[in-house]
Amino acid sequence: MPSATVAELELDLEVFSGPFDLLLTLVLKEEVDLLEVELADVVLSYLDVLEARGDLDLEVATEFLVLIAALLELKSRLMLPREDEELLDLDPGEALEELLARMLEAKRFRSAAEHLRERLASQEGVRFRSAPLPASLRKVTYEGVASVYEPDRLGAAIGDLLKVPEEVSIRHLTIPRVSVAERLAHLRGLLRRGAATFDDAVRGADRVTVAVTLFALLELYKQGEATWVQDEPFGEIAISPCTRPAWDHVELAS
Amino acid sequence: MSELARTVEALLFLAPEPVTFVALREACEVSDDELQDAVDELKRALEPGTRGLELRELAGGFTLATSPDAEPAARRLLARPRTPPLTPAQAETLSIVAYLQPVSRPEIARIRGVSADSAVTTLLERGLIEEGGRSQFGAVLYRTTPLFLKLFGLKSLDELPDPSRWDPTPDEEAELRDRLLRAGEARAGGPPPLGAGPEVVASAGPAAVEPASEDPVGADG
Amino acid sequence: MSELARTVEALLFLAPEPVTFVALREACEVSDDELQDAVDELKRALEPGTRGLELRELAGGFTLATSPDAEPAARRLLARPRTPPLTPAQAETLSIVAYLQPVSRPEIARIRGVSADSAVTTLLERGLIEEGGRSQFGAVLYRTTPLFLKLFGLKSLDELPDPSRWDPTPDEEAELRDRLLRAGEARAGGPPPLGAGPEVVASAGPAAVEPASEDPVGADG
Repeated sequence: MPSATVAELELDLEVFSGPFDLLLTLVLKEEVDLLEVELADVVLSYLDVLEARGDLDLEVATEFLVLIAALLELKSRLMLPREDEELLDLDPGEALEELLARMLEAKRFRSAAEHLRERLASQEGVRFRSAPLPASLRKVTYEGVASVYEPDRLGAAIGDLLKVPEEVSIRHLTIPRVSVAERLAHLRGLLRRGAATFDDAVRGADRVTVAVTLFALLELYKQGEATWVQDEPFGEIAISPCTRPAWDHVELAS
Repeated sequence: MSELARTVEALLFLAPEPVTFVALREACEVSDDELQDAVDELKRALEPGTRGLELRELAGGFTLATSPDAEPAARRLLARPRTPPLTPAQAETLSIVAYLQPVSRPEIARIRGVSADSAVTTLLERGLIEEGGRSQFGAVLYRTTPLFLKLFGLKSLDELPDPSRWDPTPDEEAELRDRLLRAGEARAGGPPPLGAGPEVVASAGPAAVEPASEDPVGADG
Repeated sequence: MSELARTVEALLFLAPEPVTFVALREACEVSDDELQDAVDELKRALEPGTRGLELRELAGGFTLATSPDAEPAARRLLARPRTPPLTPAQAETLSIVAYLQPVSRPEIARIRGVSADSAVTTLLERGLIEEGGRSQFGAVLYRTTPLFLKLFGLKSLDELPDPSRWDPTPDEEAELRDRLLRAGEARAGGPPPLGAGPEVVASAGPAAVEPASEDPVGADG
């Protein structure tokens, strides 16, 4: 049965305006490019509807979540660059199969969950005793206890814990990766040549790099390596190296 | 009642958890056959409707439990329910763990379409699930506990019904497929622009739809 | 056995403490006489030598107790150290305590990447680990017990197997504790938020930072 709320969810997005189920159909037929659909806006619209209705139909909400999650996954797969050619071949038929499989899987476990709830309810009234042992049985003697555990199990557990998980490769995503360490090195390089502005430090950089550079700057300040002045909000930030960098202290101390 | 059956009854009364056949046999220092006879005798003596207690086989062992007839009085005396019911999120998470164990949090979240963190935490606290190793990436995997079996009245996990019994019928599946593909068409009005009705897709899958549209990625640039 | 006597039996089975006549009467919602009859009936049914359980009347009220005949078997079943197989979480936690002792709970959690509370509790209950002082930040420190050595067949901690046999990167020079903490952080999803901890900066440059020897454990908790 079409669930009223999901189907009737009216969307007004940049690339599409109309009901959610129509959007879904068009996406599956590739008449609307999933890459251009702001899924976050779909979620926000849905939240607005929920808020306006004031009640939450769990069945419907669950279906929406499964659908939107599957769409997100499809979309993220579409965002892979060309070198992952195989994964790119996601035609509408496959997208449909994938969505269908996801919804069926979710449905199966919802039914299983219902079964478990009924099962638990059917055990209502079956209670177990939970009482401490009588004192005479509480005295445990360790004499004559044989070894039952393998010491190697402990060594093996430590070995497993020493394994550093392989870093998941996100090279195919366009997320710029920049570390505070890199930006610290960059700032220190600039400051060795004297004062600089924040704009100098982030010329041509993307938003994430700008943010990380700011973190790095705060770190430098905390360490007493640099200080800065900003005359007005959004104004230029002038950075100058401190006269006594932190490592001098360390050297003096040691 | 034979002395051995009496001893078994006493042991099950004292033991905090279900006791396996082997543990009972070793404690009583008898043969398999002797113990089996005693267990059978006890089972008959505690036949439902005979006594206030019943002998149950749960979580791989034997245990004594109250007969449900006494529940109203038990509730008045103990002033607490047996075990609180599960919320839908907890039940869903528990069913995923029960059927797919061992399973990681991300996998549970993927199936549910939504994070399972709070449900997992609650189920851990209630002792219904526990850690059961790690995935190759180091993620903790979860499995159900003996307490889960005990509270849900199961001898073992094998007693869980085959999940395929909840699979939709072919009709239901066709309807869902139809709905996914066509839901919006009625609103769009007119025949589907690509002329690919759901039947075509349903029958032949990917190959049937040849939208020949631009590469989806190309649209990105 | 009458339904009321069965109910009384169930109630006494559930109650960990003796139950007074009045409490029983209120729970069963019957008159004094009716309850007295039921108690008498139950007393006859549980006459010593009849069942594994007996009805006892103590100062505090009525209670069920096992017959003394079952005592030897009960000792064999229950009055001994509990040594069920270790779960993966328990083995991990125990190995961390064994090799790094003394070690605090937050540190164990950091190495594992997930909480170790339930495993620590179980290991304490089973007597495999015990409290051994406090860290400078007040966190309880754990160490292994003599029972631990016994159950693992070790004369002393020196006999713990050398973990380098299982070490995935045996060439690493750093201390075991540091390496475990680093791997744990990676499992839990990378180092702390950007610029938050001294580690981030420490990796950046030479003696740039002298992290003021912030206890990694204290920082976490």
